Amino acid sequence: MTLEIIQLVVSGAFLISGVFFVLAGAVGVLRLPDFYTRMHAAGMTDTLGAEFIIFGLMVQAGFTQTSLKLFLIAFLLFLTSPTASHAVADAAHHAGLKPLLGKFRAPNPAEVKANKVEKH
Amino acid sequence: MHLSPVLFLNIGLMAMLIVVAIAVVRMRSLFAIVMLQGVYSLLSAVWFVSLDAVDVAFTEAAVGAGVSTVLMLGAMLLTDRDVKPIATKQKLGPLLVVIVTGVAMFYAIGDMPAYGDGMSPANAYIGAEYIEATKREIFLPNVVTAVLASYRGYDTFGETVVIFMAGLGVLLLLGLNGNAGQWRAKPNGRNIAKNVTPPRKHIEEAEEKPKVKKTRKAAKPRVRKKS
Amino acid sequence: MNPHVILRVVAKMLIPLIALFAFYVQFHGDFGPGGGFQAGVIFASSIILYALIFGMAAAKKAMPPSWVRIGMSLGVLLYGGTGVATWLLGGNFLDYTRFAPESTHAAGQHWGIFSVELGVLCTVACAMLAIFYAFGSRVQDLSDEDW
Amino acid sequence: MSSISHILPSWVLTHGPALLVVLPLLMAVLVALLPSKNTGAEKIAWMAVLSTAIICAFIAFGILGQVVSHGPVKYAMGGWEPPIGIGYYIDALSAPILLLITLIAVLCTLYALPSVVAEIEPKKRSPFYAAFLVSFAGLLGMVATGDAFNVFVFLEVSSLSTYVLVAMGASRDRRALTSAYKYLMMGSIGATFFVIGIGFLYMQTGTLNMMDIARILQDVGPDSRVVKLAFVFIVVGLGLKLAMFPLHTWLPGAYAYAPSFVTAFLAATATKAALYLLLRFGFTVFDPSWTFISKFFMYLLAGAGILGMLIASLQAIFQNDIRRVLAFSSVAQVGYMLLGIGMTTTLGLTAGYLHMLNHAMMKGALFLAVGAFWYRFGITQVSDMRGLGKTMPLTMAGFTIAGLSLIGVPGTAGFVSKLALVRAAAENGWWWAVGVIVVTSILAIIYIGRLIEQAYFQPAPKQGAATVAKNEAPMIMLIPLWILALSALVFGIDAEWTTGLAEAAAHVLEGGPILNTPPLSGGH
Repeated sequence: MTLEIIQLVVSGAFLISGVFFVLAGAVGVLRLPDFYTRMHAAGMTDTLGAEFIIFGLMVQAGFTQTSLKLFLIAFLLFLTSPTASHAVADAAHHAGLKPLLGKFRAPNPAEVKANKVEKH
Repeated sequence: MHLSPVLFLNIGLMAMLIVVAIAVVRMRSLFAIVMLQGVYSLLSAVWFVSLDAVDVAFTEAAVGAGVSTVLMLGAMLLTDRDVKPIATKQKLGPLLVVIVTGVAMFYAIGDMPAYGDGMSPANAYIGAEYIEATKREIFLPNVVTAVLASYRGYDTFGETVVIFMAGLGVLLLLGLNGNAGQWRAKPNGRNIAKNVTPPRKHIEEAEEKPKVKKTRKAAKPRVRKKS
Repeated sequence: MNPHVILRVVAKMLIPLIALFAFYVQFHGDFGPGGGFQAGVIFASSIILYALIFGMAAAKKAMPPSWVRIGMSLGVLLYGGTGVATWLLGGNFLDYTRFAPESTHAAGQHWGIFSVELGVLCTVACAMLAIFYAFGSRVQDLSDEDW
Repeated sequence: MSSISHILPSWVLTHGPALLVVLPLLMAVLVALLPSKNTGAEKIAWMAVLSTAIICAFIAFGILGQVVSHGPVKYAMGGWEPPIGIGYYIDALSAPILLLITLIAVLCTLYALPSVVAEIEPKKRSPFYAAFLVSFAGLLGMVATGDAFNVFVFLEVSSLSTYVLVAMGASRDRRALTSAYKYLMMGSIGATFFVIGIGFLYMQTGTLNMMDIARILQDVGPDSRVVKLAFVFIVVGLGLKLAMFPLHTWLPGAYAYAPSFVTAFLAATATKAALYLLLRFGFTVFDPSWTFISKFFMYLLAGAGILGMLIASLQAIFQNDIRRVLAFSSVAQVGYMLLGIGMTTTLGLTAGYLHMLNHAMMKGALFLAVGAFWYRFGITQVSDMRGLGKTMPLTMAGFTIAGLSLIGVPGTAGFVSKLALVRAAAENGWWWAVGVIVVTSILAIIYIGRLIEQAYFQPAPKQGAATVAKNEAPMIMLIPLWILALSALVFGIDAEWTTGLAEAAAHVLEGGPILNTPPLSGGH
């Protein structure tokens, strides 16, 4: 009895946090200003949101074959979705899409290096 | 009327399918079209799952959304990135065909058996027989495999030949290493025809516009036995 | 440094898994959804992924085009050969029961379905690869702007 | 004929229906495996194709003999009796077409040896032969099967290979590629319509076996809208495949630019197989006595036939490419067959079926001759045919005989079937149809006469100072051409055998739906 309650609570917590991340990702895709930030939000949906939901489902399933399969799916998602986000962002970067920047400019690594060399 | 969540799911999926289909038709960018076709396949795969046709959904996801997207992209890279706009006049004929076909299908809806009707001919007659017979004669849990590979194995043989033929056709037309035919046919005797073909350049311009220029080998001198 | 290092590393991990999954789908087809068609496509996609990440030349080294052509034909031969074997055993074309006529749990059928599905796998995987090779080889290289 | 069924071992006859289709398929795969770099491979491939076609012709003869003497031949694939499994069903309607396809294949293969050398790239020759075998097997499968979905599968097998075969004409004329693409598009739409129709039939009957469908449709009756729609979809889909008049736009391009022996094979067989399917579905699966079907046949099919006869004949007159002339004439000839079928009387059906057989012979001969013109002199245009009567006398004589038969000159096969058609129209009281047949025959005189006039009454062209020397087509091309041309003569003088076959087929069609289905073995 208590085990079932624990199972329910744990899986519920996982599911709720998963849903939270999915929702946050969806809101982010709609609200954020440019491609790269939206990509960040979308990556969140795929990775954290989906992972948490799958973990929740695994807890629900208990020690069965289903949960093993779910674990494999989680593992594959863990590998593929960050890679996919990376590939898309990388492609956009290569295609020359400039991020929308505010006042703060991220220092260009090459320039930073050059500056350091100059200082010494 | 009982409204199940599955009904809403189906309606939602169908609506999305229609939206994607219209988007595919309206798009100009071939890249986007290919991607949307992948989306279309994935959506229909989900829809097939909701219709309990898991095997079909699996195939659709693997073929439609997976491999064919890559193949279409590969084909697209050989041509243009955009579609030329088509004159409205040319669209009218196909539109008419589509409308007539659609209306004809709606016309038949009245006499179709209800969805999921267990007593409909498609479910009650041979379909039920397959489920019974598989238990009795083939001892396989998956009836679909039993029907596909044994009861109607000959059809599957034909389909395998279709796929083989697709591969063979590509091999004939493009060659596995992408060396399309530069070979020109010549009559065996003396050519006395005045205008055999229109100037080659002319046709090729209309047919293909390779974006990536390839060094083309000059046509090899043909070696042919005298006959 | 290669700009696609992340892709390369992840692909190296994934490609064997995808190929393995193809065989799972193939041999589990009797019990769950799946079978030769799906498995063939999945197996082909593992090699296509390899070609996309590591280049066409590497893929052609791993799976030579001449094999593709032969494999495509062998699949149909395996399917048709199963039928011919049933002919030789005195049955109708594709009558698998002839493989084990005494069996009480339709072992002949199981053998027949197994061999036939293997033929489908072979043809589908190789035909998909043939189409991919034919299209992919005409473009000299997939440049970055093509993504 | 029965003597051939005695020669063949009984095993071959029992398994003949399956062997007829499976043998070319497996041979195709083996031919595709031949190494492409080796020049000897193409000879081996050709031998394999020829021997396969000959064996298939013998089997088809044997099956025809069996059908004539013992009635329909059945075969259960995989040992599963239909409707559970796929059944082959060959009766007097399909057996002559099987024989026709196999014989034409034998003749075209003979012809192919030199013609493929001239037209196809060396390393592509053995896969090309493989594609031809697949197309051949697909056509046989379409005709032999008794299962509605299996028809679709083999329709795909044959169509897909045909598109490739047509596109292979690109090494001669680049327009082959666009024609093949057009054919692919139209053919795919046709196949889709056909399979939608089959889907509706399955929805209504729950089975895919043709005889079983026919049996259940008798219970369902003609009022179901699903059945009506299924019928319309199937007819439109097959109409695209058989180049019924408004749906024929793919045909001229495909025939004009394909390699010559492919054109001859397609013109003689592909549309015939599709027409057979129309007969099979229209008369023996659906019930032609239902009002909407008989009305459909009478108005739409005969109407399309008449329009096709008139318009395509007119179009043929104004073509400059010889093969386009013949292609439009093919559309017109399909119109004759549809007119005969549209009458739905015994005489009309006999005439339509007879014209189908005769047309295969004469169109095959014509296209083979045109291929020989190209082979020797590179001729594709009508204006270039000048003096062919002197430079290629034997080939041109074969062409002329087949052309006269196409016009319908007495003493040729074309005359026999046109006369039968006129008789059937007269019996039906369709005097306007008789008029149209006469008018289109006059049009045929014009478009064929134009070609013959160029060849015989114009001087041979000069190249440099001398006139072009006589250069006859090689013997291996002449033999099939003359066999077809002579058969067009022989069956014009003694039409007993072909008419007998056509009458037997019409008898099957008249019998209406074929219902003799064994009940299911299970608990139903």
